[in-house]
Amino acid sequence: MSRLEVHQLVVSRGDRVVLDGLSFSVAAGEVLHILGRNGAGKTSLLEVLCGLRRADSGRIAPQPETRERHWVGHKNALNPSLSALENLQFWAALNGERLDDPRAALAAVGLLKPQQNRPSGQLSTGQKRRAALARLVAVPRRWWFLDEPLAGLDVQGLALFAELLGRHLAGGGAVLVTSHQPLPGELPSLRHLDLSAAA
Amino acid sequence: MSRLEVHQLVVSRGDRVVLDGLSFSVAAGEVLHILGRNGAGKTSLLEVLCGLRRADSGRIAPQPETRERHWVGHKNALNPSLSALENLQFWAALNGERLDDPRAALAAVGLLKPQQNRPSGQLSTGQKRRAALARLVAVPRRWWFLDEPLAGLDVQGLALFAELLGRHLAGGGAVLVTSHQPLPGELPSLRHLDLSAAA
Amino acid sequence: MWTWFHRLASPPSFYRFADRLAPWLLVSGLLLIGWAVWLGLFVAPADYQQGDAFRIIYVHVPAAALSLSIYTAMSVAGAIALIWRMKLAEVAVVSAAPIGASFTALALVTGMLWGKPTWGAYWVWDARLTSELVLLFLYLGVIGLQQAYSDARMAARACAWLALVGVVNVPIVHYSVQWWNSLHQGSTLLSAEAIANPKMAPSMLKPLLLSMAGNYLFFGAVWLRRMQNGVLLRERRAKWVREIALPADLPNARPLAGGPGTAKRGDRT
Amino acid sequence: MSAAVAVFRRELRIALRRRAEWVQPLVFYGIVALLFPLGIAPESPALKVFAPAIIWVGALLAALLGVERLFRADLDDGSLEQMLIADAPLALLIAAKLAAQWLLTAAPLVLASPLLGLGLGLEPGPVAILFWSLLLGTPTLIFTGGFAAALTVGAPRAGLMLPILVLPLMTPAVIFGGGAVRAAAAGLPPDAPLYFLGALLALSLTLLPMAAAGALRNALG
Amino acid sequence: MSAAVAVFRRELRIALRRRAEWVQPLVFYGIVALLFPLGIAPESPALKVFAPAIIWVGALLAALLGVERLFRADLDDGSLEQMLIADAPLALLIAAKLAAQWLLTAAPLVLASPLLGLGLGLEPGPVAILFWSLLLGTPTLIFTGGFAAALTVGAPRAGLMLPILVLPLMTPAVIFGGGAVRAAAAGLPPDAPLYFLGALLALSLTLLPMAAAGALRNALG
Ligand code: HEM
Ligand SMILES: Nc1ncnc2c1ncn2[C@@H]1O[C@H](COP(=O)(O)OP(=O)(O)OP(=O)(O)O)[C@@H](O)[C@H]1O
Ligand SMILES: Nc1ncnc2c1ncn2[C@@H]1O[C@H](COP(=O)(O)OP(=O)(O)OP(=O)(O)O)[C@@H](O)[C@H]1O
Ligand SMILES: [Mg+2]
Ligand SMILES: [Mg+2]
Repeated sequence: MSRLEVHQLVVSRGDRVVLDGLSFSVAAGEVLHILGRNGAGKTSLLEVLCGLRRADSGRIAPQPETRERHWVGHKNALNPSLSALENLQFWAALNGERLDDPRAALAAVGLLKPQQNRPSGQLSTGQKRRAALARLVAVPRRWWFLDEPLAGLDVQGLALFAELLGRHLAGGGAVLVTSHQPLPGELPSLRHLDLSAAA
Repeated sequence: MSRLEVHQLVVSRGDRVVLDGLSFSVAAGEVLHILGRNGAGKTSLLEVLCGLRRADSGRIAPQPETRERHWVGHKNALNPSLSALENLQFWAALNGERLDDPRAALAAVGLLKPQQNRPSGQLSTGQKRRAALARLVAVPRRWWFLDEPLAGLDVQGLALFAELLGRHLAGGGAVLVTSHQPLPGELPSLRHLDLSAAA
Repeated sequence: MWTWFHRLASPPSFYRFADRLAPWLLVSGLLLIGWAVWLGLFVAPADYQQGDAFRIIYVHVPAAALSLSIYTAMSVAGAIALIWRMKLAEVAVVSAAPIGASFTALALVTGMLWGKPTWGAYWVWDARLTSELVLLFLYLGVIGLQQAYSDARMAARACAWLALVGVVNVPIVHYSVQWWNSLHQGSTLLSAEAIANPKMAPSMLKPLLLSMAGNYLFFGAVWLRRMQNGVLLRERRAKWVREIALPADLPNARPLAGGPGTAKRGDRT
Repeated sequence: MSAAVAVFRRELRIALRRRAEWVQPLVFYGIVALLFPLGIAPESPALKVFAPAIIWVGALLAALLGVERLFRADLDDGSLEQMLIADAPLALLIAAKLAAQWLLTAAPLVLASPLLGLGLGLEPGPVAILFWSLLLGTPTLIFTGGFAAALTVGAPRAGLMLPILVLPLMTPAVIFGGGAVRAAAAGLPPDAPLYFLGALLALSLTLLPMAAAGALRNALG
Repeated sequence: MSAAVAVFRRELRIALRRRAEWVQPLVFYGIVALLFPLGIAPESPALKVFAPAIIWVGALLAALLGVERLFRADLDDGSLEQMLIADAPLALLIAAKLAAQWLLTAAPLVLASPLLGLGLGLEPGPVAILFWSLLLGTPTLIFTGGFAAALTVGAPRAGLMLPILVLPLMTPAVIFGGGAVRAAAAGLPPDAPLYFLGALLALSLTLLPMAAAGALRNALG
């Protein structure tokens, strides 16, 4: 699967229609930067694409398989009692993935030994975000669905993320990402999708 | 009180010292943009200044009075079952403030009627952030302590925030704010405080 | 007096003070207990009703009295910790709890063993017994609460609050025999009136009093030692701790990693 | 004072919006109450003996299940922070929260207790005492629970800590409450235990909110 | 399957972060058992009659208090999302979570029940039946509680259906559990209620995780 096509997607929240017949496609090697006002439906769109939410109608083809996609949402999916390392290992086990070197993955997002082992409830906002992004490094998967991955990252964090992104795209991956700030790094294959409907 | 002085502040989290002898001062009409790597201690500093956390040693003089300061932390302080309007009204009542026109305050941060009345758990990330920032508009107070107020705001949100900030400073207010992105708008009295200790 | 108190409250001077005092308390306490045991088991006559079973009194009563005294002491220390934010008092609260729990358990077990021959049952749901059991749970609550926090200081202060509120149970235990018609016997020893004109035969009373005194001293010694450990652990990054706990001729030695086991005074060689 | 009123009204409003969370404790209380009469032979005199205990333990359960989430939501969404630094005494705000909690979880039980008591075979005299003892005792239960919740809310892994802390602290109220009804059933004057309950009530209404405020500040600082 | 094992081990690890966590359930049951006798006169024979009910109520409480938190934390921190889209059947993951919960909160009760039973004055025969009935019944309680928690965690309105769904599962467990012990105490064969408990157990182990998975998906989707 090297192309994701979305046709006439209709998504509603509560009893309001948020996305009304959205169509677009993303190919391997591309970044789709999803833009839009607060409440435009960016998060809702990603959740539908990941299978976390049902669309009212429309078609997503082919729906990326579980083992082929990464989802990093607003929430970091870190249990506060467990360390960043343990959280990563649990996530891998949950998905039946084997981790060769989880510590290296955490180090790649800038979390050093002390932050790897501390209960993750004791990390700062940006450190938590990094721990969530470490999943992207630890297990290579083709499709990345990222909801505001840059929130809370410092300058060094942005640089690390740019590097990750570059490597992923070079390897033929694809990224669908929301962000209110411009994505960092050189992204030749960057495309924009603007949902700016008023909410 | 038109000047806040901080002397030799020492703050620790767990058993690590995060801020080790920090000194600075902020005057009315100024913006202090607190910078620093993830985990540098920005949030901890603001919490101490607001009286939410105890410093190990050091002096803050004069400690701004409750009725003179605003605190908008990482969390929005919105009960998800209550609407943005109800949350704002509750916050005002909690602080013994009278709101003349709460709806206008919400509209000033871009939340229109439907978003004002919906349970705030059903707002998008950026809409929630706006609802929290509405407190700054609804009740004028001299000192603003803001922890990453821009997180999740869209372009229009940034513009609104810049406007708020400008008006507040013109009125002689002062702002201590953390943010990993540059602050929007023209800020002649902007100063930076870099905490970049490695965590 | 006040300055002396203040100086003592500083961790290093407390540590040294306790270091000198604890051995005396321990030795005198053990001597008194030994003496009491000898008198109680071999010299005192058997009771005309209970025979030799009554001799368990020399363990039961001191343990029971201590179980109440320790909780009271904890709540006093807790109040000091909360009002004056005194670190030493925080340490005092958390280090007393396990000792108190042990004495409470001892009182319960000896009481049960004694109950079988005298009341014919190990356990009845009597007010005195039940409230003593509640006391045990209060102690366990303090211990558990301490472990629930990752920050030692917060944990200790939370325990201090609990100790303060939980102290209402202490008068309930003590007066339960008066407030409810209880199987357990009333206060014949531990009340002002009873101390003025004792009702017990002197040969039985004397070992009891000795044992009481010995147990209190013993408790004092253990408490001080536990507090010393607590202080060391709390202050493990302070210079004075490194001076005490690390050999002076190893300048590159790393500071203690922490953990109760590593913070022993014996590390000094 | 108006801040406390605001807290009180907010609690009621939230509760009305989230009826699901509400029903749950009531359902389980229903199960417990149902279970006892079903558990033994219908006309067993044991039932009568146990009636006050059943009703009192029910009150305790309601208090316990309710206070569990008392501060949790406010902690998670950040409202608690705002309460800590609000321009109103924290103890007062907590007292208002607990008062609302009492109204929502304990008051219905107090009102229903005469019915329950008669249903369980108590005479009208003891039933009246049961009613009064619950009226005096349930606020103590709720306030104690609130204090324990404040102690554990900041703890990362409190586990079963809350019930372990709450139950021993609540026992005095249960002892005196059950005692009053028992005395009445035996034809003795129930004044003494009722006075004790009253004293506990006064103590807990005045002191526990302050203790809870201190505990909360400590847990979050 | 390995995903379920991972969930199981994670639950245990989170719970066992603290030393001596395993003591907690025991303390908890000790306190619950102690509450009832407090409400009545000390040596009343009623105590013996009510002993099974008291122990069963303890189990019920543990089921309620524990599962309440079961999904809440994972929902708040986002782990639940990851479980929903993980490459493993959600029902299996939930079953693993509930099994861990049973091991942590209910198993200690089952093991301690003989002691509690004897302490409350039961004879050895009924105590053995008590043990078996709890062994068969507690998983049903925990699984039902888990289902209830799944229903209430996301969808406020679904909660109103709770009584209808939960009562038929929980009450029988408690009633038959108590019934088996009573039968044994009266010298009657306790098989029938035990079989019934077994049937409930089979039903709840197979169906409830799936129902809970559906409820969760529905609540979050
Ligand atoms: C598990 C059972 C028992 C428990 C929990 C228990 C508990 C206590 C407690 C807490 C005290 C100290 C009260 C105070 O300082 O105010 C005490 C004192 C005492 N107990 Fe027990 N007890 C038990 C069984 C017994 C039995 C079976 C006897 C003997 C018949 C006994 C004889 C005494 C005596 C003589 C005192 C000293 C009372 C005085 O003169 O003040 N206890 N017990
Ligand atoms: N649980 C819900 N129930 C009803 N409506 C909701 C719910 N959650 C979100 N909405 C509404 O759906 C719309 C889309 O929300 P969504 O979170 O997808 O926006 P977004 O584009 O991600 O916004 P942001 O930039 O603020 O993150 C918004 O108008 C929001 O108010
Ligand atoms: N509860 C806690 N216990 C122990 N340490 C903590 C706790 N919370 C935060 N820390 C640590 O304290 C340091 C400062 O955290 P703080 O949240 O103040 O950082 P920050 O500058 O706001 O970072 P960010 O940019 O990621 O928001 C970090 O190293 C963090 O790991
Ligand atoms: Mg969004
Ligand atoms: Mg921060």
